[in-house]
This record gives sequence, structure tokens and C-alpha cells, in this order.
Amino acid sequence: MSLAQNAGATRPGESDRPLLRIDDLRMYFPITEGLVFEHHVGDVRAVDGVSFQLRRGETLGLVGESGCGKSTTGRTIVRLYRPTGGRIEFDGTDITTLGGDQLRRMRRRMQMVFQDPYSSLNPRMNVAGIVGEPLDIHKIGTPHERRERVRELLGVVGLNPEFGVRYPHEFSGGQRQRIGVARALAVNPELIVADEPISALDVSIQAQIINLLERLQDRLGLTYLFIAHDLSVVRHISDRTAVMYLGRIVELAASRDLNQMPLHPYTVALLSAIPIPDPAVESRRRRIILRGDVPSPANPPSGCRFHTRCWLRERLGNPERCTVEDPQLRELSAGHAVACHFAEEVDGSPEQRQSTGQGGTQAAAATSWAPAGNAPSAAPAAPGA
Amino acid sequence: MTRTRFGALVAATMIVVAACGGSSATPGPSAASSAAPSSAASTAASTAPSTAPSTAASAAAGTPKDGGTLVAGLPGDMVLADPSLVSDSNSSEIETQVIQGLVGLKPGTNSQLIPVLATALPTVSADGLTYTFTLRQGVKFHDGTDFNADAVVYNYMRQLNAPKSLQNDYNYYFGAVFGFGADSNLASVTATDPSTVVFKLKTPQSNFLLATTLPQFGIQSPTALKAGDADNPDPSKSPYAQGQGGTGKSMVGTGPFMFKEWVPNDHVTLVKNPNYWDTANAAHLDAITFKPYADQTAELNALQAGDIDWAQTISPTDVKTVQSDASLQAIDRGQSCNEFHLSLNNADKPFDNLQIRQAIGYALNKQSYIDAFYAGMAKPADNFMPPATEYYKPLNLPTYDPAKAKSLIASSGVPASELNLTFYYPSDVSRPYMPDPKGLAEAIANDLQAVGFTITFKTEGWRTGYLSDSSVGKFPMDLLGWTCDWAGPDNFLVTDLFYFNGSKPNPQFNYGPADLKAAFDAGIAATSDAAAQQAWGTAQDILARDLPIIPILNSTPPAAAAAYVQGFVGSGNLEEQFNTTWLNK
Amino acid sequence: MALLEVRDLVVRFRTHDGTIYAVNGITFDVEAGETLGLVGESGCGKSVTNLAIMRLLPKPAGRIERGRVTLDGVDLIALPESEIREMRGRDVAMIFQDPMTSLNPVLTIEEQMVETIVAHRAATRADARKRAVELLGMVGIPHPETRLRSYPHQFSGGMRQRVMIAMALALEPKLLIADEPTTALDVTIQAQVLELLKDLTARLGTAVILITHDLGVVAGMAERINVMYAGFIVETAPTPDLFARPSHPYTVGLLHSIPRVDAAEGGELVPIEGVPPDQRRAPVGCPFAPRCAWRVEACWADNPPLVPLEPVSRLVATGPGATHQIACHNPPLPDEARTGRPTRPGFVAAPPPGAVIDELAVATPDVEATLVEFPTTDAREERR
Amino acid sequence: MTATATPARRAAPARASRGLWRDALVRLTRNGPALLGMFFIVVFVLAAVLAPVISPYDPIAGSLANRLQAPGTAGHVLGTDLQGRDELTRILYGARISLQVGVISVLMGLAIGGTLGAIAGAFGGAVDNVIMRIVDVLLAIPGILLAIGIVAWLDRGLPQIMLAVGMTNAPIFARILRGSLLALRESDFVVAARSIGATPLRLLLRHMLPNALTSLIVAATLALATAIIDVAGLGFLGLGPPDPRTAEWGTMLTDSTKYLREAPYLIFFPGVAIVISAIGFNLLGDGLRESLDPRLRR
Amino acid sequence: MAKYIVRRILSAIPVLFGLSIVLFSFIHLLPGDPAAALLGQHATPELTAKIRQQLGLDQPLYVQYLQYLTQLLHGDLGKSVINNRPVITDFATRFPGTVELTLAALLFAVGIGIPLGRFAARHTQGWQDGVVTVISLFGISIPIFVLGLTLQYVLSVQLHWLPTSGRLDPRTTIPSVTNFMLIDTLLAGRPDAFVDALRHLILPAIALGSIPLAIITRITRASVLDVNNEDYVRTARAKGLTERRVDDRHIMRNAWLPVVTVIGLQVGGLLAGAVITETVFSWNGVGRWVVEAIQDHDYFVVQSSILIFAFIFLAVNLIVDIGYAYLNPRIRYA
Repeated sequence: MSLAQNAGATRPGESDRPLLRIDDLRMYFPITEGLVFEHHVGDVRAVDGVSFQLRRGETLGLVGESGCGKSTTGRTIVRLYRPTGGRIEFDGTDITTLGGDQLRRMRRRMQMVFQDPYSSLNPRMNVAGIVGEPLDIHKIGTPHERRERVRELLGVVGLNPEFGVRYPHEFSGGQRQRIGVARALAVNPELIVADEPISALDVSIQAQIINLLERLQDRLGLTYLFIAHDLSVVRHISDRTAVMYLGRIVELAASRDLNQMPLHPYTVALLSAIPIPDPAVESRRRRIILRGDVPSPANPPSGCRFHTRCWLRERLGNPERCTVEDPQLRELSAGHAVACHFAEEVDGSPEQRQSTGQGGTQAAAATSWAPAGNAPSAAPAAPGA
Repeated sequence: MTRTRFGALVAATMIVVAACGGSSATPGPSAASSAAPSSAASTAASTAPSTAPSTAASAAAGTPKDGGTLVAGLPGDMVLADPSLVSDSNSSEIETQVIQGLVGLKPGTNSQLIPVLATALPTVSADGLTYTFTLRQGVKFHDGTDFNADAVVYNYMRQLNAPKSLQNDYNYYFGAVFGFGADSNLASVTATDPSTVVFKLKTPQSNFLLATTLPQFGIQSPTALKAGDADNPDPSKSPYAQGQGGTGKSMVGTGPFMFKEWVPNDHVTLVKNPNYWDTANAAHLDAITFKPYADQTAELNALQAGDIDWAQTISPTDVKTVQSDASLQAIDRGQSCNEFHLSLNNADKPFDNLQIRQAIGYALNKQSYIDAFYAGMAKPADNFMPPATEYYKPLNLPTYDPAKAKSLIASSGVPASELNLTFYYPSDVSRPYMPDPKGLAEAIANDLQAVGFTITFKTEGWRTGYLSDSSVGKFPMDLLGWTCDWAGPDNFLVTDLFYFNGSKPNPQFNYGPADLKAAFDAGIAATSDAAAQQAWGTAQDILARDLPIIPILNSTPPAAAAAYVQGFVGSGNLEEQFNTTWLNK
Repeated sequence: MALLEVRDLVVRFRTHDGTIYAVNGITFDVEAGETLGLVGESGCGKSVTNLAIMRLLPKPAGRIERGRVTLDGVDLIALPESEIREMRGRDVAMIFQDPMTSLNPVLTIEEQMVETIVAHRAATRADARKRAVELLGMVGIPHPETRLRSYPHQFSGGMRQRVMIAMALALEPKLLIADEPTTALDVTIQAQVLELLKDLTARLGTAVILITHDLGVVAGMAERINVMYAGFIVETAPTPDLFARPSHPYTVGLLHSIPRVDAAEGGELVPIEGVPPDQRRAPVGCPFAPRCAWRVEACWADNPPLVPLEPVSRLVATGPGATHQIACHNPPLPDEARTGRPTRPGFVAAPPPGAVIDELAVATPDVEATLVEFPTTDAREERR
Repeated sequence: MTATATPARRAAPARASRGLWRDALVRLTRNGPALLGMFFIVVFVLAAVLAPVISPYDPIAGSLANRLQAPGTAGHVLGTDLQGRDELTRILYGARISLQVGVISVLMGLAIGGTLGAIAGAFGGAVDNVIMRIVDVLLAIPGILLAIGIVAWLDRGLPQIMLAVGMTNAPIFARILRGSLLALRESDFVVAARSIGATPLRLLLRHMLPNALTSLIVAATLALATAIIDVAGLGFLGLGPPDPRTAEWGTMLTDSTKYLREAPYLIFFPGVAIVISAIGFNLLGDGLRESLDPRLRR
Repeated sequence: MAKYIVRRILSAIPVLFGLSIVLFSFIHLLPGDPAAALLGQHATPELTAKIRQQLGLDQPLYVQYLQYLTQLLHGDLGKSVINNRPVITDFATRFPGTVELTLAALLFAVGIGIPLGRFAARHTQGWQDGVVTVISLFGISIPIFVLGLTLQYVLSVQLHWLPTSGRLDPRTTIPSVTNFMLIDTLLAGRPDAFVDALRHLILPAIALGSIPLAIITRITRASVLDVNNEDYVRTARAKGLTERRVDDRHIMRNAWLPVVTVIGLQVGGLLAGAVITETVFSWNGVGRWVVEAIQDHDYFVVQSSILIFAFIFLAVNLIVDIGYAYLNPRIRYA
């Protein structure tokens, strides 16, 4: 089976099955204490009940601030950790507790791209060795075939195929990230978990990698779980976006919907906090400044985890429900789920409109300048549209 | 006196004692004469090579001044503060300053007896079994109690009836000379009046008086001994033996110096006895501090730096350095009372072959060792005992002749495979008779290799196996020597070398023909000088005939001192009294 | 006379690997009370510029080779060490990127704040302490009295940066240099800190040099922006001008490299190709030429000076009316700036002279070309 | 505006690609002190290897007649020793012993400590805990005492000395290796390899060990210096090789202290030999540290 | 902090436990009959049998080990086979000597090493740094006994500047109270003896301190340079603090941390070095005792002194760790 054949295709009889199904995934890291014998005194609830599905060929963005559990979710999915609870189903197979050879075989089908292009490549291996390692491990092809494949992979990610003999330290950050992508592609994976693949890169390089990932997806029919803290990047690349806060998904929607019609107070605040490279927009925007810091995942607040910082709750006169009842993710409109008791109150609020700079009376006309392919939406999103 | 060779020696001397005949022994030659120290010096002059240092006796010019502290370096620390319980030379050297016996050695000699706490040498019964001593009056122990006949009896009886646990390990010399309890050759010690003590022996014992000069037979204050629990079966629990409490509590004798303090591994301090009975020979020094030094280099360094005033033994090769330093003086002890030999186990191949043993004798260039390691302060040995020993005679032993050695090896018929010799040397020590065992071993090996032997070296620590393993014959060939306890032929030929255990010879050499045993028995039992001369002469001839081991040399180990140290009288047994010593500064 | 005047500043580092050409002759002014944005990617020289102003370049490697820096007319470079030290903290203060590493971990916040005040004012420790409490309250730290006794690690990142701000503003300096003050922070915390910074500096009338790689941050904060590349200022303009008419290919590239959160869906990003220049080489020609889509022959040999975008009668260096200047031989047309690519018919970027430069070996991804011959997976694997 | 006038832009030098090891080697060859260290080491290795070629004399057999010839005496550049053997020859043969004991003891230490450290670092958890407690115990015993204890226990002899010195290094190596491995276990590239499906053995051998090796190599080089000193120290304490004729520097020096005043050069030359070779390895070790980890350079 | 200390103390227990097993094995795995080995030259069949019984060698190993452990916990370290004194008695008189020596050496190493390291760090590009580097290189490359013998020969034997060996001029007698010469001389009201004791201490302390000196110099230099590159030092300078304050307060307070750890680790090296130093300078301490004991096969002494040395090493490192924690608020308030 060639990569070309794989591209965008589904396997027979697998048509509607999601490639990845995550159900109530929980990943706790124990906190131990003790003078002589360590005993378990609590957990860092890095991931605490996350559910979503990922269709073949789709990109799901997972966004949130540091410590929200997005990276842990990604790593748990590729089974770098053994989950504390919940279920991970890959292409119909439960891989939650898979081990040994079975897991190793499964790993061929899901690969990861890491954040730091400097630390994620073994400095003692040359590029050919790094990119070819998955082939080695899974004993794919003859040595000659592997060499050829590595050369091709380097070409695919935009590197000179002759660079295989070089070592990682001889490359710049962007080039290294390309090597990381090539490594992930080596065994024709179906799912790629990209864990903040661009946040360590210079601005001018980020676009190169984003474009590379998008093109590869188009050509090879890849499915991405794209993890990042930057909502604008996630939104750009993802079909759907999930926003995480303290180990939970608080909002999950089509990326377009999420940006134009955020329904969770946190998402609204997050969007509003992102600076927009446009002084005209910036000058009219009013940011929602969240109070304080994210609480510790070892001791999450009761009820809604966001209630300690929630602007909406304050506005609504601090309803008790927020501190008592844990809001479940509920679908407010088609494909738009949110975990907030009062999400309806968000919709149409000035905060919602202002969050993306579309508030106020003027529309796009007032925008001083915008790149063509990167322009603000023509009109403010219609509430509930 | 040196010993640490307990087990073997005990056995040896017990036999000697048992073998003693019933005749009286002459207590040393020209014993009671009070010859001037110059006689020692003249002996020294005859043995010392031209490069040898001046003797201390000749340096003792001028009028002695009183006062000052002498810091003396010794090769090791004192072991216990009770001389009756020690057998090592360091303890003995210290304790001999404090504790006196009934008789002693004339300063500067190894075998001339003089009375000390006795008014004269004892009268001996014709059968040689009864010795009667008349004691000095008015002598007081350092704790103020009186010295008298009861004290003498107490001291001997305490050792005779020593607790079992002390008998071999601690009361070594008493055991060696007399034996304990019912097995002892000492039948009784009685005080007939406060100034008379009578010793009765079961069999005559020719070495009785000479042996009694050792500090191990010194008289200590019974009061202090009792107060300090000196007879505790575990000396580590005895305040007396541990030197606790200072003057009058520990090491309490009658000598010119008194014990003051002992800081283990650091120093022992003695102070002048202001009430010494022999006012003419009272100490000049206010105090002596003995410091242990692990090796001779450190000791000499300390001497050069002025940390110490006197060093008991320095390496002979350093004599030149000392002489070139105007602030120092080297001290020649005059005559040798030691021997150094190459031990051969005659039970091992190829040492069972006389021609091989002789070949080894011819192979060794003794003079070259003397030149290299002794700075000339030794003589090639031509006997198994030093020349100053009674009844010594030259034996014309093989001298350096490698060609002859080779031809002897050839004619011996020993196959080449047996010419590989395993050679033991002690790794961590220097002795008065072998200042550099390692260097000597290498030089000897070199000579042996030159005539066709090959050498495999092995080593053990001096105290940690070398002595014990050597004494039971585990080594085919090794280096060993002996510094005399007393300068009699028995002390070298028998005690040191070729004693018999019943009819079994010393396992160290596995050599002992019947005629040798007969000669030894005759020598010890001899009641006249002529008989003794005859017997010991025969024994020496037999040894020369069989050459069971290879005597190498007799050395005169040098001491060194600061130039201002005066009046010191050296002695071949390395156990000098410091009462004549004074500081010219 | 502007508050700060920087003239032809050249900074180099001497290292084992040779000289690093960090800042290559830059000139700019900061007016009192003004906020100037200094934008560029890592290694463009923006931080070095400011360390040079403070005379805090790492010794002995970093050296100011040339140039003049005056603050209120005082030549900072000629100043003796003791006097420049006096000015630090009092006249010019700095805050840095990582508030964790910028605060001394073994000293309490109190010690660190008090020493700053005491170093410049003849204040007693008690007075200084009172002032510290006041400052912490001012930057929004709850319970300043007790928090003063804490150590840096007992604060969160955002709080630490607030402490840094309080410390920097303790003596009400005329100029605050904020070097990527929010880069290490989460976006919601960044919003808090930026708000605070804006608010306080406005209140105190402090001029700010805001260093950042994020055009979004400066868009909302700065009145004027210098875009730096490879140790040069390549474009300078009042903020509205710059965004209204980005005119240097690098500025255009930057704006096309990041998706906007308010952007309409779709649209591909237009990245700047290649990698930033190796600063161990002496700059020759335009430093951006190897990555530039608009480069012409002259770019390879000749580094264009910073000149007004349009002819002006009088060059205005600072303030909201400052002249828009760029350093480019062939600036993109407004339409091209909008698409991010040269659209002039028949235009081809000038090929490099001589040997192919290493960096250029990185090509656009060659996805199409290599889809044919991938080795098949191991048959044995498939059967299992 | 051209800031600096440099004649022409030079094209990037076409250079062969090289790994970190080769990079490090290149850096090493530019490190003056390290080169000096290597020079000393090369001299001593050559001395050790070529001793019989350089010197016509027998290092073992001597002649008392020829003893203590002063340095510079015809035919004896460094004089002769107590047994009349050529001192230069002894020094040359001593290099053999020192280097041999040094290298083998360090290898033993690496074998023991490396294995312990690798197991502890690779497995972590309880295994790590047990091994590290053992290492702590060994580390708590001051080095030379451990060596003395081992020699006292196993008797004197070159193999015992090698083992003794090796054992003093083993816990240090174990700790270094384990530390690096534990750090590497969590490093991104190891996680990356794990996510690809690499087996634990592969992770250890291909990813962790090669990266942990640098610190171990530096430690081993520096340990060579201490090994030479430790061996000499054992000789000084009288626990050197049992054959007194053995040309071992420490023993040579110690034996000569008795003759310090007669022949100070007999202490000086072995002393210098020990110091110079220790300096050689120390310089090389420092150089390696710098070149293997360029961040350390200043 | 208290919790940290308790945990740190408790963590030393398994090490001591392990150590006791190692040392127990040391005696019991000696080649041949331990009783015979213990007796050495004294060995006679009866005595051997007696010792076997005394040592409980006829019992199963684990019983023997438990006995050994019980004795240890009661402070019974056995008896010397050479002089039959309880090990603890001799130890008490010798140990202060070793402590005095190691402390002096440590003081020398720290007192000179840290300023030297700071000095070098301040002049990294200058010749001063080169000189310091060479000094520290020699420091770690010269064996203690070579340095010790050289110092002794030149400064004492040839120049008579300082005494060659020992702890006090043997002509001076002062009562032993603490066995710390410097304290005892003062207690005895003998300032002259105090000076003399100090003079005796100089050469051994230099010889012993040379290696730690070199290491502390290097680590201080490296640490100061490291900290000098830290952001907070840049902050401190940017605040306009004087260079001196930056140095003392911001750089050194942090640079201390690795130095403190290294100083703790050096104690092990010092104790090991004391073995050789005390031999060279005839210093009456535990180190020389161990060497003599090994030569004498006095295994209880060897066993006990290794145990005590290790215990001290652990204790010092415990103290150092606590000191580190105290200096480092990140641990203090963890």
C-alpha cells in the first residue's frame, strides 16, 4: 500500500467509524508524601473526564493555557501514559490498556510531533537515522528501501534529501521541526498528534510549518489532533476546536463557530485576550481581564472549575449553582457543545462580540489593513447563527 | 630485645629450661667489676669502621648540667605501662628507665652484670639452685612506699601465678625464662628478712641472672599494683597497665625517672625522680618524652627539625647526613648484639641440598649490602651470632664467589626447574639489623639471579603474618634477624634459631641433627666455663658444616641526637639508661 | 531633543566561534512618555540594543563598537561606570521576559525591592519598605504586607511579572525597557500584565520601549514601531501607518505568517521562506535578501539605508507624526503587501550571485513530486 | 546603509557533515590545554609502549656497585636507583604499570558502575532505589579507605589494586550514568522514540546511552588521573605490588623516601611522572568536558 | 523544612544499615578463618577456638549479624586485637585529631578556594584566571604524599620554619581534656602552646587541603560565572545596584549553593586524604590508626573506623543538605 493510495481514503467497511474515540479520559498523576514510606495523598488531575471523537481526515484543535491538560491528553492518547480511567478507541480497537507488541503495532498508525524541535531529536543520531527509525523499529522494507524512503520523506517536508547524513544540531529550528514531521510520516500513520508543533519557532517559521502540515494533510489524508495554546493558530488549522480548562473540555465546536460565537465565558475571555495585529481593532476592543491565576489541578474548585475566575458568574450575581454543580458538556447548537450552566447568557453579550474585535458599531470597513488570505470576517457573526 | 615471636619462643625456652643440668652457672664474666664507661668505648672503636660516628661516651666530655626535657624518638608506642606484661622493645626501653631489677647490665655492655637493687651480685649455691640476694635499704618506690624483700617476693609471685589469660600473651618473658605455676623452674622466692631474698630453682639455669636484668623482672610497688588492679585478667581494664593516674599510680618502680603520663600513640612522659636512691647516678634531665615514629625518615625529619632530641635508630645511610649537620650527632652503639640472616627451610627443595645452600652462601655479596644499606656500619657475618657473644669463634663460612656458586649449583644435580626460589620479605618494617628489608631483598635477589636462580617475591606485613608464618615454616626462604635479649650463645643459637621442641627442630628451618641437640643440651647444662666453651664450640662447628641458613651480617645500629645531648651511653641491645644523659644548652 | 537618542549604534560579540554581528548601526529616538515598539524575531538584535543602552552587555564578549546613546542629553556610553549605575533603575528601568529567572530566587521580594529603592534614594529601610508595600498594591498584588516576605517561587508567573513591574517603576524612571514582558505568560495573564503596564506607564508618564516578537502586542500598546531584522531597523513608522501600509518585505512577511484570530476562515498563510541569517557573518548587501521574494540584483550587494517611504520636507524622528521609513530597494506595492507575494507580471527574485548559499537549500515542500514510490509495508506485518 | 565594509559576501563554506562526536573532536583539537594534556598522555603512552626500545637497560636487575649514580652520569640521564638500575628505564616501565593499572581500573569501574547505573537509570523505581542505596553505601566510604580495605581483604597484587581503585570509581560512575539516564528518560527525543514504538532496550542503547556517554567519558578521563594518584597512594601506604622490583611510580617514590637526603632525585622523578600524567588526564578531561558540552565554554 | 530534615535523616538509615552489612561481611568474608585472621601472630588452636566462641562464629550468620548490629546500637565497636582496648576508647582520643586536621584543611580550602574562585571568575579573560587555573590543576594532580613530603622536606627539614610532624611540641605537656589541641592548649591557659599547635597544623592542613582547595576554586569560579549569566543578576545590575552588592548579595548568595554541595562532598575526600596525611605527618588521628590497623590486621578497628568515617560523611552531607535547603528558599519553603 502506498501512501498515495492511503491518501484521503477510508478502508473498506470503516466508512463512518470515527478514527479516534475518546470517552471520559482521565489521567491522574499521584502525589505522594511520607517520611519513610510514600503514600498516596492526592492526585494532579491533569486530564479529568475528556471525551471527543475524531473523524478520519479531520483536524481537531485542542487549545488551552499551560497546565490545562492538553498535552497530557495528547500523550495519553498515543499511550505514552497508561490512563487512569476512561477509554481510548482507535479505529474501533480499544487501546486503553494495550501493551507490548500490540501497542507497538498500533503505534505505527499514530505518530506524534513534538513542541521543542531542539530536544525532540536525538543529537547523536543523523537525520537519516532519526527519520528512518520508525521504519527500523517496525521492520518495514529492506535497508535499501528504507534509505530511499528517508530521502523521499526529506523531500516531502522540504528538506534537501542529501541532508540525511547531517546531524540535528546543524539545522535551524524550523528545519528541525520538518525533520520531526518527516519522522512522524515515515510509517504512513493515520493519526498525527501534534503537540504545540510551532510554539517554539520564530514567527516567520511558524507559517512554513503550518502550511507544511496542511499540505501534507491534503495529500495524505492525515488526521490531526493539533494541540496549541494559541487559539488563532488552532482555529486556522483545525476543523473543530476544543477548549480545555483545568483538565476538562469546556467548549467544543467547529472552529469557525467557536471564534465567531464563543459560548463559554472562558473561551470568550481567551479570545478577547489574544492581541490582534491591527491597531484599529485593538483600539476598539475591550479585553476581559480574568482575575487571578488558574487554580491547581491537584485541588480543582468545586462545581464549575472556572467559577473562581468567571466574569459571567459575577455578572449574574454569583449563582450558587456554579459552585455546586459540575456543568456537563451540552450541545447548544449542532456540533457546538459547551460546559456552562449559563452559556445562553453569553450568547449575544457584548463580551462575546468584543472578544474577537467585532464589537462596536463599525464592521470590517474600519479595519485599517489586513492580509488578503488572513482577513477578518466580513461581518460580525450573527448570534446563534 | 625485640620480640614478638611469642609462641615459638615460649616453646623454645621451656625446653631449654627443662634441659638444664644440675650444676651451677657462672653469673657472667667479671661481673661485679665497676669498669669505667671507657671500656665500652674501646669495644666500639674496635668494631666501628673509619667512617663511623663518634661514640656517645667520648662525647660525654665536660661537666653534666642538670635540667631540661629530652624528647626521644622511638619506632613505636608503648603497649602497656606494666613491664611484666610487655615483650616489645619500645615498652621495654621506656620502662627500663623507671623500673629496676635486682641486677642489671653495666651501661654500654650487653653481658656485664652489676647489682642494682641488690647490694651485690647474689651468692649462688654449689648446685646452682639457690640464689641469695641482699637488698639495698632505704630505697623507696615512686609512690613513697618502701622497697623491701616482700615487694620482691610479691612481684615474682604475681608473675608466677599470673592469670591464665595473661600467661602467654602478656607475661611472655617470665614464661620464657621460668614458666608458670607448677611447671615453673622457679621453685620458690622467699624473704628471709626484709633485706634478703632467696630464689630456689628446680634445675640449674645458666641464663638466670642475665635474664633477670630485663625490665620484665623489675620490681614494682605492690601497693600501686594492687590499687591499679594490675592483675586484672584483661589488661585493658587495668588502670595500672593503661597508665592512668600518672605518677605513683602506674608503672611504679624505683628508677631515676618516674612515670608521668601516657597519651597513647602520641607520647609517654617520664620525669626525674627527685628522691632517687643512687644520688651519684641520679638523672640530669628533668624529664624525658618518648614519641613514637612510624618510620625512620619521619624520625630523622623530626630530629633535624628540632622536634626531638634523640632518635633511637636512624637508617645507617643517614649517618652521613647527620654528621654533616653541625647541630646533630650520630651515635655509634659500639658493638653489635644482633644477627641478620637469610632463612632457608631445609625441608623445602632445593634447600635440602647442602651444595645449593653453600651456593647461596657464595652468591651473596655481603659487603656490598653493608656498603649500600648500612653505610659500612656492619660486618659480614662469619657465624650465627655476633662476635661479642660469649664463646664466639670464626667459622670460615662461604664468602662472595659467584663462580664457585655456579659450579656448586651445577654439581648439586638439582634440576633447573627447582632453581626458582620463592622469597619472602617483610613489607612494612625496618629493624636494627635490616634497615631496608625491601632494598636488601632486591639486592639479594639480584645476586641470586646472577648465579642462576630465579626469584619469585612474596611479602607479608611484619606483624600481620610475616613473623608467625615464618616461625612455623610457611616460607621456603625469607629475611630475618635477631637483636639479643642477653648476649649468650643460647640466646642466638637456641632461642633465636635452632631450638628443639622435644626432639623436633624449629619448624622454621626444619633443621636439627641429633649432634646439634646434644651440643646445645651440654652447653646449657655446663657448670664450668671450659665445658660451656667446648659444648658451644661443637655446636658452632656443626652449624658451619651444615650451613642450614645463610648468616649475612652483624650490624651496629646507629642512634642520632642533637649535638647538645651529652653523656648518652649506647649499648648493642638498644636498651640504654638515660640517667647519665644531659643537655648541653 | 528626544528623551532617548540612539545614533548609529553598533554592537558586536567576540566569541570562540568568531564575531557575532548583533546590532549593525541603528538610529532611533524615544520621546518622553511615548511607547515605542521594537519588533523582530529572536536574534534580530532588539534585546541587545537595549542592553547596550543600559550598558549591561555581557562582559567581556559584548562590546559597543560605535554609536552614541543619550538620555536627556547625557551621553550614556561615555559615562563612567559609577554614574551609569546611578542612572540604572532611577532613570531607566528594565523588565525581562522570564519573571521566574529575573528575580533572585534566594532573596525575598522585600529585599529585592527595598535594595532598589535604597540604592538610589537616601531612604531608610522602613521608608523603602513602606514604598514597596505601596508599589505591590499598585500592581495589584493582594495582601502586599505579607506577600513582601515571600520568595519569588511562591508567586505565580503573572504575579512575578507584576512584582518586576513594581520594582521597575519604584523610582518612577523616565524610561522603561520592557523586553518581551509577556512572552512567558499565558494569554489571559498576558492580557492582565499588558493592561497593567499600559495603565501604570500612562499614569506615571513613563516612556516605554516594548520589545516583542508579537505584532499583536505592539499593535495595542505602542504608538510607534521599529521593525528589526538582523541587527538593522528595516522599517519604522507610527503604529497606524505601519499596519495601514506595511512596506518592507519582512514586515509584510511577518503579517502573513500569523493567522489572525479575527480572520475569516480559509486563506493560506504566506510564510517567509528560508531561515534567519547567520550573524557570525559580516552583513553584506541587504540582510533580508536571501529570504526576500522582492529582491533585485542590488539587494545582494548593497544594503539599502533607512529612508522615508515618500519624499518628505522634514524628517520627523519621533512622536505620532514620525516619518514612515523603510530600508528596501524594491518595496512591495500595496496590493502585493495585501497578498503577501510579488504580483508584478514577470517579476522574478534575483538569484544569488556565485555559489548557492547554504540556507537556500531548504525548499518549499515537494509534496507532489514524491508521492509515487513509497515502500510497501512489510507483508508479514500485515498478515498478523 | 552598510554597517560594516567587508569585501564580499562569502558563500557558506561547503563542509562535510559531522556528528556531535566529530564536532567535539574538532573543538578538542582547538583547545590548547587539552592538546597539552593529550601531548603528555601521548608521551606517556609512547613511553609505556616503547620502553624496551628507548632504553637498553633492564628495569629489574641492578648492580649495587652501580647504585645511586647522580642524574646526568654518562649513560644514565636520570641517574641510577638504590639497586643500581637506570632511573629513566624505571620511569618508562613505570608508565606501563601506571597506565595499565589506571586504564584497567577505570574500565573495571566503568563495567561495574556503568552496569549498575545503566540498570538503575533505565528501570527507575524500586530497582533504582535499591541500586542507589548500594551506591550510597559505597560512596559513604572514603575512596582510599575502600581501596585499602579491598587490598587488605584480597591481598596485595596488581589485579587487586586495579579492582580496588576501580571499585572506588564504580559508585561515582554509577551515579553519573544513572543521573544522565534518568534525565534523558523524560527528554523529548526519548519520549518521541517511545511514541514510535521503540523497545526499552532500543531506547537505552540507541537513545539514552549515547547521550549519557559524554558525562561518563569525561568522568572516566578524570578518573584516570585519580587512578594514577590512588595507585601511587596505595604504594605509599605499602600496599603496592608485592614484587619490590616492580617499577611502579608510587612504590618507587615511597621506597626512596628512606634515601631522601642521599638521592632526592629518586623522589623527584617518579613524583614528577605522577604529577605530569595526572595533569595530562585532568587537562584532557577538562577539555573533553568543554568540547563535549559546548555550553560550558566561556 | 522540619519535614525535609527528618526525611533526610531517615534516608541515611538504609545507607548505614547497608554499610553495617558490608562491614559485617568484610570481617566474615575474610579469606580463611576470621578468628585466625583476627589473631594473626597470636593464633593458637585454643585461642582461635576461644575467639570463635567469643565472636559467636559458631552461630548462624544472621544471628551473628544481629548480634553485631545490637552491639553497634549499644555503641560497642569491639576491641583492638593489638592492645585489647575498646575501639571506642582509642577512637575518642584519636578522633579529635582527625577532626582538627580536616577542619583546618577545610578551612584552608574554603578560605582560599572561594576568594580565589571569585577572583578568577572576575578576570576570566585575563592572566589571573590562567594562574588560578594552573594552581587548581596542580592542586588536583599532586598526590597528597608528594606534596606533604615536599612541604615537610623544604619548609621544616631544610628551612626549619615549621615543625615536621605531630600535633604539639613534645616538650610541652598540657592536660588532655577534649583532645582538640587548639582547645586544650587554651583550656590550659597556654597561648604559647596554642601557637605551637597551630604551627603544627599548618603543613598537614595545606597538604590535605590542596585537593579540596583546587576543587572548590574551580567550582566557585564556574558557579560565579554561571550565576553571572543569570537573568536576575542582569536585573540587579539594571536596578543600578553597586557591583559590590550585586556580587555579594545576588551572585554569591546563589553561587554558594553548588559550592556548599561540593564542600560537603569534599569531606569524604578529606577523610580519605587524612589517612595519607596523618601518615606523612605522624599525626595522631584516626587516619593513621586505620593504616596501622590494616597493617596489623586489626580488623575491628578497620571495620569500626570505616563505619565511623562513613557515618561522619553521611552526617556532614546531611548537614550540608540542610544548609543547602536553608540557603535555598525553594527547598526551605517547599
